[in-house]
Amino acid sequence: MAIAEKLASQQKSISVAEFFEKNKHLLGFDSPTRGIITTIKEAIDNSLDACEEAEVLPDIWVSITKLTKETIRIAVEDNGPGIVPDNVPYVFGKLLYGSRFHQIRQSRGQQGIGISAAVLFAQLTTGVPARVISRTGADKPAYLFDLMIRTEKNEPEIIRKEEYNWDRTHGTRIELEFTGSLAAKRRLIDYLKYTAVVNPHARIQADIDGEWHSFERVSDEIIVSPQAIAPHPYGIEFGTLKRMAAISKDNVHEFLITGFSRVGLKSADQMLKIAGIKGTRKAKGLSSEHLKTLLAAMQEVDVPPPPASLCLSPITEEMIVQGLEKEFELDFVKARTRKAQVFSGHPFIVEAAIGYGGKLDQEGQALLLRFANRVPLLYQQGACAVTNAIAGINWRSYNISQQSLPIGPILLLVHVASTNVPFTSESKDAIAAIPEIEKEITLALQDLGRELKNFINKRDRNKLAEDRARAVCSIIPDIATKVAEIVELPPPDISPIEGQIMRRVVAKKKTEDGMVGVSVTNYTRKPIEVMVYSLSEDNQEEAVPKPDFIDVIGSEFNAVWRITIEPESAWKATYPGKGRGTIDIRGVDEKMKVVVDLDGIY
Amino acid sequence: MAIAEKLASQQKSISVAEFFEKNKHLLGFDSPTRGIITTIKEAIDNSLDACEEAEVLPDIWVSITKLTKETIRIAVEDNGPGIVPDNVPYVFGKLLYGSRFHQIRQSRGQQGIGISAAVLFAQLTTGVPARVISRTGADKPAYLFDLMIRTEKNEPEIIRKEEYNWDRTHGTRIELEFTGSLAAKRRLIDYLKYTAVVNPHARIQADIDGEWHSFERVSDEIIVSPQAIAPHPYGIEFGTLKRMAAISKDNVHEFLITGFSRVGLKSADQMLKIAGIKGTRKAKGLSSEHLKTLLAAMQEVDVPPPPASLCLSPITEEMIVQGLEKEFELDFVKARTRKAQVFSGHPFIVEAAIGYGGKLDQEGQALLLRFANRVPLLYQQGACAVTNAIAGINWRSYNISQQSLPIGPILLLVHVASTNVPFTSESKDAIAAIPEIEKEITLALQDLGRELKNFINKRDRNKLAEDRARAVCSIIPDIATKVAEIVELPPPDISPIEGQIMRRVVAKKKTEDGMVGVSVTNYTRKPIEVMVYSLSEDNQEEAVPKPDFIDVIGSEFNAVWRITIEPESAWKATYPGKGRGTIDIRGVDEKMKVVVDLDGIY
Amino acid sequence: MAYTEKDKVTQERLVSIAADWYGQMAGGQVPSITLPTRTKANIEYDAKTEVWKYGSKGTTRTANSAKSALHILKMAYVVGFLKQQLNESRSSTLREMYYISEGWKRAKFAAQDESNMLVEDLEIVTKLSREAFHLRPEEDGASIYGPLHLREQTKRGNRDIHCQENVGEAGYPIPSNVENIKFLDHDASFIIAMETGGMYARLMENGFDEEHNAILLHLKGQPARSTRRMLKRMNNELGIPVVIFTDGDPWSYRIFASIAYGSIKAAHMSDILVTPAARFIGVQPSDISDYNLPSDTLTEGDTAALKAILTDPRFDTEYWRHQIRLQLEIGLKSEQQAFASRGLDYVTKEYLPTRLSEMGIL
Amino acid sequence: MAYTEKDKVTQERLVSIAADWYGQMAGGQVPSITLPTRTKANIEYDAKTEVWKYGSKGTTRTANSAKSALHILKMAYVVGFLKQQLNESRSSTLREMYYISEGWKRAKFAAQDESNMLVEDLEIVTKLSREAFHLRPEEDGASIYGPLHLREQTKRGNRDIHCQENVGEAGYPIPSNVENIKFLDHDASFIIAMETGGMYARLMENGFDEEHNAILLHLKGQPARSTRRMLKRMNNELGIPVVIFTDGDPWSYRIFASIAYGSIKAAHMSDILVTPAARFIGVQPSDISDYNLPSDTLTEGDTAALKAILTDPRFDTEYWRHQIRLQLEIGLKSEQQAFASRGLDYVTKEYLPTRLSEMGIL
Repeated sequence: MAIAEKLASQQKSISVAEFFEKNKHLLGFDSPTRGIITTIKEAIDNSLDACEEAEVLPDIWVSITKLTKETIRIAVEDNGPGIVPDNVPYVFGKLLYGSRFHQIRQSRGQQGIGISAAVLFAQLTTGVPARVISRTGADKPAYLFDLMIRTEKNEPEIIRKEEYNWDRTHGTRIELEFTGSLAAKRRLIDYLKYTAVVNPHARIQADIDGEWHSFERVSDEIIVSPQAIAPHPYGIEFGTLKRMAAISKDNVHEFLITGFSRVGLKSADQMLKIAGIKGTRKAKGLSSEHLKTLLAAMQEVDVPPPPASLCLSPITEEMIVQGLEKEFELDFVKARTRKAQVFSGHPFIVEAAIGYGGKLDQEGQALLLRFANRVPLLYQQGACAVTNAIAGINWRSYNISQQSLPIGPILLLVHVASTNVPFTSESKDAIAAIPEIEKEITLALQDLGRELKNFINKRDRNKLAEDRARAVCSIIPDIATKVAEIVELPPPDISPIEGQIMRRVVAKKKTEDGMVGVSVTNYTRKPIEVMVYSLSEDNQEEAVPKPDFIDVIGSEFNAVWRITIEPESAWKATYPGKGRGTIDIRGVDEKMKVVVDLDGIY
Repeated sequence: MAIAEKLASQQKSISVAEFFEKNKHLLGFDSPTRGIITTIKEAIDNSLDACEEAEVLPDIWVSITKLTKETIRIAVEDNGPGIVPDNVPYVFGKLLYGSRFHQIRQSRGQQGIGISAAVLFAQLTTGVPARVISRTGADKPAYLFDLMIRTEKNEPEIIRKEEYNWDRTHGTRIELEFTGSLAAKRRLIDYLKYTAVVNPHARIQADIDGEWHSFERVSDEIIVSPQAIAPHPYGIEFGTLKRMAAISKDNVHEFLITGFSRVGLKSADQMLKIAGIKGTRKAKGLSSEHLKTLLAAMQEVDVPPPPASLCLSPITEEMIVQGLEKEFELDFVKARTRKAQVFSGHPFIVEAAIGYGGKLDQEGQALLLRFANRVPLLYQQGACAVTNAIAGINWRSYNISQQSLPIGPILLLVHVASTNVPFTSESKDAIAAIPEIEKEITLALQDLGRELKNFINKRDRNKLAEDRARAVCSIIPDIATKVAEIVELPPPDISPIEGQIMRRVVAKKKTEDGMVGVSVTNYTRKPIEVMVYSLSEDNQEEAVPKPDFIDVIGSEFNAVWRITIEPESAWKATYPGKGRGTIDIRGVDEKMKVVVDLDGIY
Repeated sequence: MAYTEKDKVTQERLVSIAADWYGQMAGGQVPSITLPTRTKANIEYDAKTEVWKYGSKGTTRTANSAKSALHILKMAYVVGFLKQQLNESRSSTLREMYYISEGWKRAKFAAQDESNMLVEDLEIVTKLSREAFHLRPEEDGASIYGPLHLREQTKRGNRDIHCQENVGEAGYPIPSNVENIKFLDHDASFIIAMETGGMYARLMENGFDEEHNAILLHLKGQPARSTRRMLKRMNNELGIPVVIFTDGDPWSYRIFASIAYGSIKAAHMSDILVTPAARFIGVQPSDISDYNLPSDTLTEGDTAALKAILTDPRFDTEYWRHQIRLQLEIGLKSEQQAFASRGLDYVTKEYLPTRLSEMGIL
Repeated sequence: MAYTEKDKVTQERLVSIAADWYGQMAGGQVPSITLPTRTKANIEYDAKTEVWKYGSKGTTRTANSAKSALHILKMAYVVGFLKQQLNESRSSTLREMYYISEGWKRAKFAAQDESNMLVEDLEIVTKLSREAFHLRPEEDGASIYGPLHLREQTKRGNRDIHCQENVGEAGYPIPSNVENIKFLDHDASFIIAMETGGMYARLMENGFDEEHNAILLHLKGQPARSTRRMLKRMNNELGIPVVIFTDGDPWSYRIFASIAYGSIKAAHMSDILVTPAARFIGVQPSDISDYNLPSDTLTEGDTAALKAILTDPRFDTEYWRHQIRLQLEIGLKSEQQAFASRGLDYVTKEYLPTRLSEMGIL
């Protein structure tokens, strides 16, 4: 059949650049509006990653300029380590070129696609080459490149390369021109703000078509860059094992120990014993069948989880709280960093925070900030495991209304850090529904939910008690008046009652049958320490308990007691006399004190 | 800074096979369970595409065999044109290799990724090479290949290649071994069933671990394979234009006419005039600036939409209805094929169908069948534009309950055919929310919804009227009895009343004052043609209207009238006499007829 | 209850309904019955009798739906039952008839409401009252206190009663069949009918009946048929003016309307139940502000009821339009006992004398 | 209403409440009042008087919440108002007092319910009835028909009335203050108190009172205090047995309980309102099946009410446990007029005579 030959003649290889040019939505370049955000995101991710590796406090400068009605120029500049001139064309002009793809550790970018895709998108919409300036140190010259991508080959094309007189001693700058609009400015600013929240060690400044936004760093601590680790035996697939064995020069025993995380002498022995393979054989020589048996054996032996503390870099509770407080001025904010967990052999850490009140919107759904490896996720909130987990929590049990998401002045932050964040698509908008991850998110937020509930309850309770007391006190005088009218007597002094109800400190003097009683009742919720002063013509030397001090002024005695009274308790002193004179207390705020002389009433 | 050099040393190129191996969820290989469905889907897509191109009625045979508890072998065989031996390793052993990537026309597969990804997935999980057998004609030998993919290079590795004694004269067979389970068998059968629905010209037979499923072809019409078209000026981006110009040998005027769909002499002139470019200049020599101006000019000139009939192949309403009826035995089914439309320069056609009743589940949400270029979409229903559009329609206005999706024994089929179906991800599970497409889906379904409403209403109305009449007829005798008791008379004959209520044909004879009246009332909803027989001792020759025939039998006259009566109308004849005798009518179903002799009552 | 001549007429009228149906059915026709349409739109003012009656709009019920067929079947059973009851000179309550229908198989009533409606239909068709069918109302009659001397024919013989001298403080309770009362004598200047028992007791405690020669009548909410008939007879036969004193809200205006204009439900009985000369004394919406009465805000239901009154032909007078609009404007309502906020004697010493002289009665 | 000695005692008791509060406040204490807990769990059977009364559980209301403070304030205003009313020998209805409270600023009642509750509290604290405070009930008393001769002291002098010979068919209406009645003579074997007017009329039409020397009493639903007091007095002072005839549903059993056992709401008035000797004649749940009565299915509310009755100490007898459980089992209820389904005379000729002789009364 001639048809097969005809078909064969049409078949040819497709370059990965062509593929992504056609499928640009996969990388987050669906629309010009979105493309601008994706570009800035990719550039900032690269800058932050590079600074982290170089252990430099990041200083990032973003500029967006409208050139014509439809054309925009984006520039992102950092103080990172720079890129050696020979590598610049590949980093920016070739898709699938990078340093982190084969490493197992947390990093923002991983695939070596992002920034070159931005270059591809720029040349597709305006045809203007990307401009890159980079310098790797004060002792090296800076170089300027104008770059394009040869789509059909996925290879860089250097339009210009020259030394450049740059005032920076080290760093990288990229400039791109797009067709697009600034329609998503709000979202862009959010992106910068959220990035600042989870990167408290970074300073980000942005000039968005003349509008200046600055996000200062909160912390001067340099982040220790996560280190790459070997793969974990539980997360490995047959194909990978086969490839690793093929390039190994070790015997199988050594291969297991050096090639994998957390495999020690003992566990390697166990694995080999179960698989029935001699440890002295070369790994390279093992047949597919042997490797399959070995892989099965590796799953059976107990191996500790991967060393997350090495390869992961959580933001930490303190830094999250600082970052949120700076940007949102909250009434309440708490964060949780969970212990590292594993899914399919990949270590991950979930961090979460809840904020309440402050500048947050009083109504409507909670503000949800999602992050993966310190990168904000701005799109596809509905498809994200984070949203899923939040909607699955019964927020009503924390006295928070809920309509899928919680409702009210609430901010929810969730950060998933992993050597391999499972995104739902290459545009990295949403985290896939991995049960292990959702469970961690749920546990972290439930824990925080309980704390938020306590906070709200306590606040409400205090306010309520105060309101209630005030209401009662407004009624008591009316009762006194009416009751007095019925019994045809003058109205009683109700200030001690008010003191009691308003939870004040009430001092009373009352004389009955020749005995004067001086009492102080502490209706507050805290213990108090006060001085009781009694100025009277009665001799108070016989008072029980005895005053701490008595002073005689003319015909008057000035007695002083220094006393401590527990909450809801009373102190009382009595002495013989006629009750002439006055009392007072000190050591309590004037607003909290009620002094009544009941001898003066009748 | 040494750091830059250190970083540079780690940077290297990543092969696209490595990339997809790590990101296999992007291609629909999230889990072993899903991987099996994706593999079968990719293999069948390829088979159907190939048969279509070769204009062969597809005959596809699928086999799934459990080898061990965890290992499964999948084989898919077709009667397509086969693949020439030199190409086999690339088609199956290299990602991004294919014939349809650079063509603008409707096809199932496009990227040249699918089947090689399956091969990759197989070697990753079991390490067993893929086996391919292909033959391109009776006069050529069949070849057998065992193939693997060199992941780090994205190149095929031929493990075995040999001539093979095959009983097929042409076709291709692929065998793959996976780690996985048959947990998704139900979904797999659904996939095959749905594929059969939209490919009524295909026969698909499957042996799923001993279970035999056969989907016969409904139509013997060979589908005309869609043809590739040139890009449309409205859907082109600057980068593409630049690339096209760079390889062109024509002058700009010719370049526009031959390079683009629907650009004629006149529109090319207009474009050049607006752009201010001379038509005689070589396209190749145009600067970026010129090309930009030209691109803008191309958008301004009116160009008809792309020739959808050439490059798209809708299933057609008739075929959809046939396919659905075969698989679901519905009470109601209607389909719509909308006219071709365009989004971003890509032509597309929406087809939709609604089915009701039959074997569909009486309760719960509607069954939703989504298709893109004749391929069923099985996953991510919630994220799909089709689902979106359906949920956005107010089904209640068609008397159908709704809870986001409509509820009841309803089937909704939507097929989107396009030269470039906009999927939300490369796993091709869901169609992206393109307003133009959603609008077409909505319009098609609204149209069908109205028809469904009419169907349901009519059915309900008929049933209701019948029920109501029956209820009334059960009460009338009681009224007659009670009323007769009160007035102390014998109960009246109520059969004419019942006839009236039950919408029957009622014949009555009644004699008053020496005149006999014979009447026939047609209470049905259709006109009737009946013969009225009156057998009587009365002479009926003077009857008005005159009988069509009178026969004298002994002392009795047998008169016959042949009459037509409109619905809800009556016919009457009278003649002098005493009313002795009987009447009858013929030409009406016995169940529809009521004959009463009112002279017999008193 | 055995006035055989009257009962005979009643029986004949009832049986003639069944006879009509018999004729229809014997002629091959689906049985049907025509009744006046019982809506607000179909009541008309009859200048001669000064009452509101059903107009000419009719609704025909034909047994070609299950609902109508069942209705006619039930009506047939009721006619049969009443025919027999009259034959035997017995009487019964509507509730008893409802239970008797237990034995009527499909014609059994689903609810009390249904039998009530049906009896009203029969009243309309026969132009007779249910009392003529020997059907006793369940509702309680009102009480009377004042200078009225009457004779009630009871089953135990005649009773002569003076409604001040022979009765306790609770007054004379009106029996269910007012036709059995004969008026002997009276010394009354007017009748004041009140909605609440509290007001009735207040007027009695304050000696209002003695001071003004008034007959006090406690309506007990929406007045029973016997109460309305009693008012009609006192006004008609004795010529005593009638004033109605209710709360100031739409439901109370409807109490007044049912006395003075006739109710929509019983428009067919207007001739014997309605007292067109009865006048509304208060609480008027204008009183609420004039007397600064304690008031409640109108509920949504109140507002809707007031708006409905504005479209009610019975209230289509200058006076009512003004008062209802005023009330909608101020959005308030007051109860008659609200006058207590100005002192317990205010209503008898100030308000009522003022209103009565305004109305020309005092 | 001017028995000054009795009024003086009443006044003193009221003022002493205010005096207590005054003392509390003068001593620096938040004012409070203690009342018996008014729940089912706190009513106890008093063997001496054979009635159910509040037990020893008390609830103290202290003015340290706005709600309680306001409650005490309102109570103080009511005490003040009643003190003055007694001084002036006036009386008023609860509704009137509610309106008078308009002038009490914050002590103004939010709703009628509130003033009712408060008056009940005062009854409990003072151990006096509201009639002693000169507060007239709004509720209507029942009607009596039968061989009873009585004298009512009215504001217009004494009235001697025989409840068969001097009254119309609607009978003698019980006044709001039963203390003004003096019994002269009677010829009754028993009193039968009925829930519905239809049954009352049925017994009268069928001559049940004459045939059995019975006093008929129409309860008009949940009986008013005056009705209960009247029953108590007839039973107590004249020694006439009392039987209660209601519908066969939980709400009707509560009617019986309020007469025979006392209501939870008025347990403090049990001594004067409750007739412990009153007996329940029907409709008993067992009658429903025994007489095959037309019935309705119990609603959820009915079932809940029946279950509540099972936990009610007042119904904790062999008889009631059996009947209530039976009813829950069969899941049905019937009305008293349901006997009509067996003929209009069935209830007077068969059912009641049978039940009365079972009960040893006939």
